[in-house]
Amino acid sequence: MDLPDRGNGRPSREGTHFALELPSDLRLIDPAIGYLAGRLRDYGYEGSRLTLNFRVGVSEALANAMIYGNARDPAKRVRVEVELEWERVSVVVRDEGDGFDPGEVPDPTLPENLEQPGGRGIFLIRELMDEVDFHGCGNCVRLVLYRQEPLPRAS
Amino acid sequence: MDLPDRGNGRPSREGTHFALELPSDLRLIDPAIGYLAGRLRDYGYEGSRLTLNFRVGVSEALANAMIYGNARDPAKRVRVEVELEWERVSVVVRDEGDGFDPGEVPDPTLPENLEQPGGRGIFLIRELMDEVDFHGCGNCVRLVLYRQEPLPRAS
Amino acid sequence: MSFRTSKQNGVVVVDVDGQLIVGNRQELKQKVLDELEGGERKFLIDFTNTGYIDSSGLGVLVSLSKKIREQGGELRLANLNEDLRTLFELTKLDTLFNIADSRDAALSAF
Amino acid sequence: MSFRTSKQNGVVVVDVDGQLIVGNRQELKQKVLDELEGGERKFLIDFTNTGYIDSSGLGVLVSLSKKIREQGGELRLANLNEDLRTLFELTKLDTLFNIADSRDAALSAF
Ligand SMILES: Nc1ncnc2c1ncn2[C@@H]1O[C@H](COP(=O)(O)OP(=O)(O)O)[C@@H](O)[C@H]1O
Ligand SMILES: Nc1ncnc2c1ncn2[C@@H]1O[C@H](COP(=O)(O)OP(=O)(O)O)[C@@H](O)[C@H]1O
Repeated sequence: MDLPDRGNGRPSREGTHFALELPSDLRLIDPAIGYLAGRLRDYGYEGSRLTLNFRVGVSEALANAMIYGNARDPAKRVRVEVELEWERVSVVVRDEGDGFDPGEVPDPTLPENLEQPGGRGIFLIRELMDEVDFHGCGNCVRLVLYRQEPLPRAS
Repeated sequence: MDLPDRGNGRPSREGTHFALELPSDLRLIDPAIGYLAGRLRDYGYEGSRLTLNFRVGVSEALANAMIYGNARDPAKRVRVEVELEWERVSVVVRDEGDGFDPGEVPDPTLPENLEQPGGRGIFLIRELMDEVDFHGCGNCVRLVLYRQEPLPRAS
Repeated sequence: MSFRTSKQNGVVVVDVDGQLIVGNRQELKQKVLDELEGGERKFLIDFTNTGYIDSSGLGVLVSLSKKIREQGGELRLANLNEDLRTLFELTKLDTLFNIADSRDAALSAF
Repeated sequence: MSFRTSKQNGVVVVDVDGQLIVGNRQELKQKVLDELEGGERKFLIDFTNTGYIDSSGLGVLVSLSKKIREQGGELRLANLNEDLRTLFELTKLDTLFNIADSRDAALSAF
């Protein structure tokens, strides 16, 4: 890889931030997640926190932004802002829609919902991410994932 | 593909526009070009105009924007704006640098330059694209490629 | 990402290479529905080479499983890695699907 | 994009799968230089499975060819598709490289 040298070859503990802006085209989700996960991997993130929690959680947010926020209009854009720190990564996904209040989405794991084809996106985001904020910024969602699994939540 | 239906399955003659914004990370060039070329292909562009002229020409502009314009700083972004029309596609690549005047770059095909490892980027952009404008917008380059090869230029 | 279909002992086996997500799930759906329409009734989806699955991918599996059952057929899944198992457990879809540890185990149980 | 190396009749053969561009050219360079350091002198790069090459990719080929020649070795290229031939012609690099139509032709000419 043709990237600036990091000196000792190990990820620096210094944080970094970067942003992506994508047309609303679902085919971009795979390469975008591939890139983002690669950045986290370079930064020492690994295991299922990276391959499952991060990839699926952020994927769901991108898909919802493109499908619902931007009504699949490729001229409308999704903006992804990443703050990559040693202990945690925060990802803000912003669309051009009116925002929404996820409120009480039906629990997709209830027996009566189990055979529904949809309705698992927000649920998975909440299950897989350590912090989820749908409110702070209107038409956007802020996801936070810690490098290490936090102590079990009292639930 | 899960994209809006185009009715008759053939590309509409109506134009479209979209934009990407990418951190300055050379690993993003391959997926970005893959995506852009896919959009052109959906729109009926094909052959070496797509696979050679478009892919290599735009790739060079992205690489220069990341390397020279943004000094490979991933926090600095490259913005790509695409106007995709029936007869031609225009791509504007903008970086966060000070802009530059390509003026007279040395001809890399001269015998004395042939063994130089660098110096072929601007040359290839000019050879492969039908219109190239480094001036109109400061720290950006505007590339235009026609769907069909234009009549031979008087040169 | 791509899907490879083959036929083994009367079972249509689909290998999912790469992701099964919102951007490509229709492809898988169409492939399986075409085979169902063509008279096939036994289906196995093998996830050995699968990266990740999102909620839309899970949704396609749920609706395919239902459509196949309605035609008197059966859909089985095999070779879920640890991440995929966790995903099926989180969503309780492990209770809905017949999940085998290996392709052979799935095939011999049809 | 990836590079596969093998050895045939004393020639190091590198297959370039996907693009050879600014984002991955260092990988190819390092691979070939390691072999050169290890004593290999005959190199063939096969572009059968190559998508496109940019100016940085061309640059790496130029500098590898030079380094190999300096050690008394030789670099050949094979299986350029029409796009790649055009690219080499535009840059006049077709005059610098030994380009064969097939892998066998390249191998037997060493
Ligand atoms: N970015 C967004 N903008 C507007 N509405 C959204 C957004 N994301 C989710 N929603 C709403 O929340 C609902 C639940 O989403 P989700 O749990 O992902 O399930 P599904 O996408 O399968 O319906 C969606 O149907 C949609 O109405
Ligand atoms: N976006 C840009 N911003 C600033 N300078 C640039 C930009 N693009 C090209 N240049 C300048 O033009 C020169 C020639 O570029 P190019 O022909 O691509 O060859 P190379 O990249 O191999 O030097 C570069 O060395 C650089 O100084």
